[in-house]
Amino acid sequence: MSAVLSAPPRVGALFLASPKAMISSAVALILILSALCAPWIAPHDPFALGSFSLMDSELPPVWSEGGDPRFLLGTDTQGRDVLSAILYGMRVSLLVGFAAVAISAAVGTLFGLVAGFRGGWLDAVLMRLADVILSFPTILIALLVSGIARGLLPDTRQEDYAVLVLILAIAINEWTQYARTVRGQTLVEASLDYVKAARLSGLGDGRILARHILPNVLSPVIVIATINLALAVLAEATLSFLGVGMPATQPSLGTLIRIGNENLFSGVWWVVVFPALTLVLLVLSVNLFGDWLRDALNPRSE
Amino acid sequence: MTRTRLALTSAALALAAGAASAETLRWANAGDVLTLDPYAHTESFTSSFLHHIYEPLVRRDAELKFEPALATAWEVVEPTRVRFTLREGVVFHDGSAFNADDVVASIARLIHPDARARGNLSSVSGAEKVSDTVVDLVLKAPDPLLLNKLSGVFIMDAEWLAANGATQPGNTTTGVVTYASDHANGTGPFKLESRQPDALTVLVANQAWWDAPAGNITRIAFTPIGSDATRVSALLSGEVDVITPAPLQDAQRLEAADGVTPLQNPSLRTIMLGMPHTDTLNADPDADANPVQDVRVREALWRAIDMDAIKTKIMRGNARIAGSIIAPQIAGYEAGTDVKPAYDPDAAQALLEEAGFGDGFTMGLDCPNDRYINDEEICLAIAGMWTRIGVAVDLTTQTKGNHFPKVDRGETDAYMIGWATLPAMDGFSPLNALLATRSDDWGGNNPNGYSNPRMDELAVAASMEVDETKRIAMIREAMAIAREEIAYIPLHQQPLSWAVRDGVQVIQFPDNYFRAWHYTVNGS
Amino acid sequence: MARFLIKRLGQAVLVILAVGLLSFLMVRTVGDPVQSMVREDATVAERAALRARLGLDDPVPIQFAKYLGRAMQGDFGISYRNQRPVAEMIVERLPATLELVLVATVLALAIGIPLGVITAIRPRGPLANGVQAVSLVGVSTPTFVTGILLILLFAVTLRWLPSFGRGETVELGWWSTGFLTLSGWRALLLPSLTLALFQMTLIMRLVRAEMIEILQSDYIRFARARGLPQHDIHYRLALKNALMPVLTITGMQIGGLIAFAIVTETVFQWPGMGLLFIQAVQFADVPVMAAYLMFVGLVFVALNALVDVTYAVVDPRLRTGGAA
Amino acid sequence: MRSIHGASETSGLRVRGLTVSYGRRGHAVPAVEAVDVDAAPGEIVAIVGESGAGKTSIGTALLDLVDPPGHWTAREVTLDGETIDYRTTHTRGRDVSVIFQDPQTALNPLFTVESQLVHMVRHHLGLDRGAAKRRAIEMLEEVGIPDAVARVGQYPHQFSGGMRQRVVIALALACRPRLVIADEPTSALDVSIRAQILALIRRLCREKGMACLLITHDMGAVAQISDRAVVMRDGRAVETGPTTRLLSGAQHPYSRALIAAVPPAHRRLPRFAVPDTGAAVTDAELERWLRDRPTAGGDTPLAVDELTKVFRLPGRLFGRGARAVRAVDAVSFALAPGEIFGLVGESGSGKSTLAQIAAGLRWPDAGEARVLGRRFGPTTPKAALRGYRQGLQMVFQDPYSSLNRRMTVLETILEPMADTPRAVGLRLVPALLERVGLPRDVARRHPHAFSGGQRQRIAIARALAGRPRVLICDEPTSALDVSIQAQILNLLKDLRDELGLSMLLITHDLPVVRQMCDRVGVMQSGRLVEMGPTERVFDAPEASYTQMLLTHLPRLPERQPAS
Repeated sequence: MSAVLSAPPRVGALFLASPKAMISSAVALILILSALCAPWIAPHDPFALGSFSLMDSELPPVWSEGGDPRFLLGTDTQGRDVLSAILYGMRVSLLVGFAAVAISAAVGTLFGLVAGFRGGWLDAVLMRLADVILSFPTILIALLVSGIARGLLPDTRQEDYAVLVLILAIAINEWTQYARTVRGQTLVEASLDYVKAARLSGLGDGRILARHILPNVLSPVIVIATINLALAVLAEATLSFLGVGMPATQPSLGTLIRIGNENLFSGVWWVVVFPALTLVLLVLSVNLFGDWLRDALNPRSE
Repeated sequence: MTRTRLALTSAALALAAGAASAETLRWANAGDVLTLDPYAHTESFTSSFLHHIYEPLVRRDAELKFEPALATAWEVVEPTRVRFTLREGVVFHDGSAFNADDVVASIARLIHPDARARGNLSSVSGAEKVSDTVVDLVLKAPDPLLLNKLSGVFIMDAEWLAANGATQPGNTTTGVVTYASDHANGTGPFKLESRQPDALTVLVANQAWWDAPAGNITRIAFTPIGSDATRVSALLSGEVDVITPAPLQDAQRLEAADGVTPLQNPSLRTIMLGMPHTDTLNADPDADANPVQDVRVREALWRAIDMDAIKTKIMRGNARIAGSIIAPQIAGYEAGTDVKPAYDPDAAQALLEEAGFGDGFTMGLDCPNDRYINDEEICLAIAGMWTRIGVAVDLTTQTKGNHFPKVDRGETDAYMIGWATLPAMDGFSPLNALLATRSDDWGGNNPNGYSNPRMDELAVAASMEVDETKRIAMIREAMAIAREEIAYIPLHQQPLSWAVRDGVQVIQFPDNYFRAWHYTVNGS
Repeated sequence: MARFLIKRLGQAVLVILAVGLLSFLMVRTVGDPVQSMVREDATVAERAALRARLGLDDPVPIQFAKYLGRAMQGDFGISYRNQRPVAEMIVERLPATLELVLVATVLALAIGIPLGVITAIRPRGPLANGVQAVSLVGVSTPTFVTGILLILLFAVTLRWLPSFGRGETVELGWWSTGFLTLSGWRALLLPSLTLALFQMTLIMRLVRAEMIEILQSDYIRFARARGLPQHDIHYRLALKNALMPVLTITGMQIGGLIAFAIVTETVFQWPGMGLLFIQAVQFADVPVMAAYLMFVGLVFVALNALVDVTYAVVDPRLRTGGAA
Repeated sequence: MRSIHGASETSGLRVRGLTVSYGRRGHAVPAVEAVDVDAAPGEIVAIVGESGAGKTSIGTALLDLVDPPGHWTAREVTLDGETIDYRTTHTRGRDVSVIFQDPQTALNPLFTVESQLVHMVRHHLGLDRGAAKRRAIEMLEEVGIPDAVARVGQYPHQFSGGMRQRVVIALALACRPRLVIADEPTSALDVSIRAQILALIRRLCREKGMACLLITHDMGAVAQISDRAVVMRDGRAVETGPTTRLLSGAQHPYSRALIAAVPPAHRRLPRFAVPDTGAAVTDAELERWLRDRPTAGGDTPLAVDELTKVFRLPGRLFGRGARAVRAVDAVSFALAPGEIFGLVGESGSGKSTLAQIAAGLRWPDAGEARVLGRRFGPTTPKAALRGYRQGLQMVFQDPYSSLNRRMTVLETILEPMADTPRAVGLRLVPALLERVGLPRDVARRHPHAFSGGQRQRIAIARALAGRPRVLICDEPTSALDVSIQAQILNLLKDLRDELGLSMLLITHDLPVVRQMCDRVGVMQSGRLVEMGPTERVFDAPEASYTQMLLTHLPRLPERQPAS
């Protein structure tokens, strides 16, 4: 019985067999799509400061008494349509999330591959660096990055760079996970005989890494990336809560929650509850999907 | 081996549920007391708190008029020498008697170069003891605001300072730490019982106080609670008796809740927008001119702001719309200059066209998001209103720690600033800091180039005019010029917003001082 | 042992230097401390004088060198905000944060480990599914939201627990502890739960993954084949193996918890180092911020060393060398 | 000694109609179908077969450890006449026990041997702590661990592989089970240790009167200790009988083929008498291309000269200094063109390290290797390695890890053909597949679609695609079933004959060496202790180590009636 074929799991078939995967990915997809399409589907533009009026402020959702049909989920203290603000805010959150994940995954994978494959001092330096960064919580790293960025950027343009700073802050913290995992996986793969065979076939280090090792270390990267997307969105929310995230003029979900949080006792519950629900739903569905993906891509789990 | 000391802090006991006696006031404020050393800070909340422990020579009464405190009488002997007769029979909390030596030592300690608060008494060059109960203050120049300043100068105990090596103030640079920063010995109505920074500071009534308290508080348990939601929760759950401030947006909820009441009153702090009077705007440095230099543009910007909407929607009706940069209680105020042009976006647009900027322009607006009440929301609303008359607004909102330095470096166009004229409560303060042309000694908060020679003359003259009538006239003239030229766009006086448990009577003084000896607590 | 210590020490120095430099760069840019130190109508001259006195006019490298020089001698300077020695302020807040983190860690382990085991043993049972769902909601909700919700429920509505502070504390020498009074424990509950929630989920998932893997290992199959009782196999044999990586993660995460306590301490007005730090950030209190960051760096190095040592003690393969 | 034919109705194990299936009901896949097994007390019954024959499932079922949704049924499972009751917690471990295959993984690394033994003894026998510890020591002594009193408190990693397997046996037998299932108990062990462990199992079964099921693929082990054997194929028992009779005169064709595929250690066969599942097809263009390889200078295809490699083991956490191990210690030999040179030794002897250095995959610390006149020494720059390796290819042990699971067979085989135009390559690959006995249309498939033997053929095709003159085969068949091994060995021999390849064959399997090699070198602890023509070394070994290895070789009976 030793010859269990290590077939790559048929992810597609597993997907169709799992209601958890289908529902969570559907919810995530709907949220992501509606965020992407915000300019076309949102009833109002929450970034256009001149387009909303204080006179419309704090209108409750339509189904409540005093609701206004123009504002499905009500308006915030500025008269901004909550639904539109959520759609646009999700766009900002997802932009930060996806970009941070893309950068950290790319950098982390590269570092992990190189560290695992080359070893030696490069490996030691990269891994110690990862240790230090890993031990410093995202919040501190982000405060650090945004602090340094503030020092380096001209004051007048900081608003424009807020997204960039956030992305960088989160990415700097998260590449370490990829690097560690990929390094470990690379060590395993590099010791396998097919790498030796490739070397005997005349391939150089670069091509061995790109052609042979990279495809074989990608599945954990995909899993981490999915889960980190959720974490990045959450980190963005926390940073915005601490006031070093997105400004009120370009609110992300976190900014909306921070602003709404001030109205927690005021009875204007919809300005905080809807963004918070959206955030939890988004993070939850992505997390669920990531969970499933990890199980599905893990050959041991079946 | 260190001997382990096991002691239940009695201060903590005060907080224990049910243990609070009828006269205990449990008070939560947004921030902690910075230091117990009265000369080591410039924050008005800390002054307000320390006023319970320490007292000035002259204090303000319930109407904020001057009344004798540690000094019973004063007279100007020469223009630069003022003689104070001290109250007899006053003792410090540690039992030592109060006399002229204490005043001399205190003044010397305050004007020492290391004292953070030395600017509060910059016109005084020293104090001289005449007798045990008489002391002279020697001035560099005649100072019409001496009493205003002295009302914020707390007197410390010379013997106590000497005994604890605290005669000189602490110095951050050289690392000198003073005993007075976490110990206190004053003459005030309350004594310090214990202090745990950021957690709990307990004061108990000073039975030996020379004055009789108007209220019945015998103990104050003070806790800082930074998070608004937590502070309100603490009041709602009955863990504290009074919270300062209470978020305006929670007023409705607090009103509806059983057993608590929100309190609002206008304060002295005027919120205004600083204007760019420079040759170019930071938002558009390549343009030939700065449209805002034209007074018609400034008027247009003002007229475009719907203050009524901001008052009702954002301030929940709790603000006093302002036309002047000083509040009515401030010396130098004149109703005639406190006139806001009516909200009229059409007129505003017409004014812009008249000035030649009918197509609009781009301008920056900078605001703090954690300094004034609803500062960020107000700025968002104003940015929207300006956008609607064709002025594209580049809005930046950030924490006060970044906002104010940026303002000070002159890197903003329009910016939000609040001015309460504390501790002087006098119109000279904005004249000096906001309106005079910037130089080493004048216009410290006028970074954006507002300059008017007449204003500068008035500032210099008013600083030395001891005739109160003439001086007030000068300040009124300055305020009139400021209004006419729209040097700043005043918005409103923001409210004081507190909330109390039922059975607690407090007075909200316009200077936002907490004076607990006027307050009462009924055991509910 | 000596080699190990020297290596650790070298690592510590490097980390501290790096952190010191970074934090210095950061604190130089969070804002101008002078602005918050003078009275509001201070003149330009007054401000310039103060700036010069604070040494803020020196070039940054010189400031850093001066700062490091003093820090080497244990002098972290005087807080701009309170004008008290920073070292003293940190020591004063240390017990509050450490007790919070300790209880949070214990909570996370005490709840996370059993839940992880249960969900690993019956991965498809209703209990496992329920726990998984709750834990996912747990990691998907930002800490500041959970904190406020807990306050609303337990302090405002039910009035069972306090909404802020540490309750009564008892002084043991310089250490003030909330462990010896009922009110101290009541005050600890909500903040530590808030803080523990994320780590709890992390540990639960880690234990679950490790357990599932270990339960398939040869030695567990061999144990089952030898007829050892299920309970012993799960909780005595497999769990011990599953806990090895938990040890590492917990060690690494404690450093994270100390910093994550910033949010929790802000929400619950917990008088610890996180609160001190966030206030220092708002005031641009450079010495406090730098000292705090270096402290976190130090904690990291110490915890890492501790984890290594513990590993060596717990894992016989490291303790006793190779095959005879 | 009991009679091996004395299995009565009431003593020992009796199994009737055992069926095991895996997968959910509805799509259950039977792994064992209606198998009958008997084992008398003291009798060792071997269950032999190749991968997938279902032999392990029999053991799993008799321990009631079939994981759901798999399940098992039987008409009768009795031990000494009583039906085995799996509901009581003491059946497993006390009545029925098992010896696992791999001593490296079968012991929990975090518990001492004492704790593992005591835990078990106390649970099943209810002894007190002191008695349990005495029993633990007694068991260790019984399985032949010297100084048991001192070693009982040690952790598994402090024991060597053979000793660890003895500990596993002690654990299995600690409660005196009446039936023990030995599941491949020696396949992870070296030759010399294997013989000792088998002898130990034999002795203990006899002494304690235990019935034993020996589940194995190793005909040597079957021959050495089993009394009777059951030959399994595809879940069914094809033949049962006394071991000696089966080995010398099996009746079922499958049994015969299986036995014929076992390489005999004591005489050389020209070729294994197994049917090739895929017969090699030659293609004219391919043959031309294969022979059109660069003929770089040097007559010696491969030589190593005083080759040395030192490993520095990291010191312990709290220890000091690093220990150095000479993995390869001044080894010299040279291959003649067209020769198969065998390098044999136990695990850790350095033979694989040497192979990797010779292939230019690792740097030596001293000495040099030469391929077709190109030199490779400690100072050879990395850039020169590509040239050095030209004309040299390798076939590895593990057919799973030696193929990139994400690349198709086509991509895999095209990789070494970089110097050939792609169009030509695309034409040659199907021919190359046929050349190694695979269908030509499998090129687009991924490795997971193939069995171990097929993968090894793909690996050989990839090696051929590099047009080598030297082929290093590192344990090319040790992961394969014997019948597949025989096919692969036949294929390698054919390739040598037809293409004139020189081969370095690294193996621990002495019978394979005898069948394949012209000359052989014996390695022990990094040193080459003996070298010579294969027949001479096997018939008259000079080194005492070689002699020891040869004495441990199981001797399969020749095809003649049992005595």
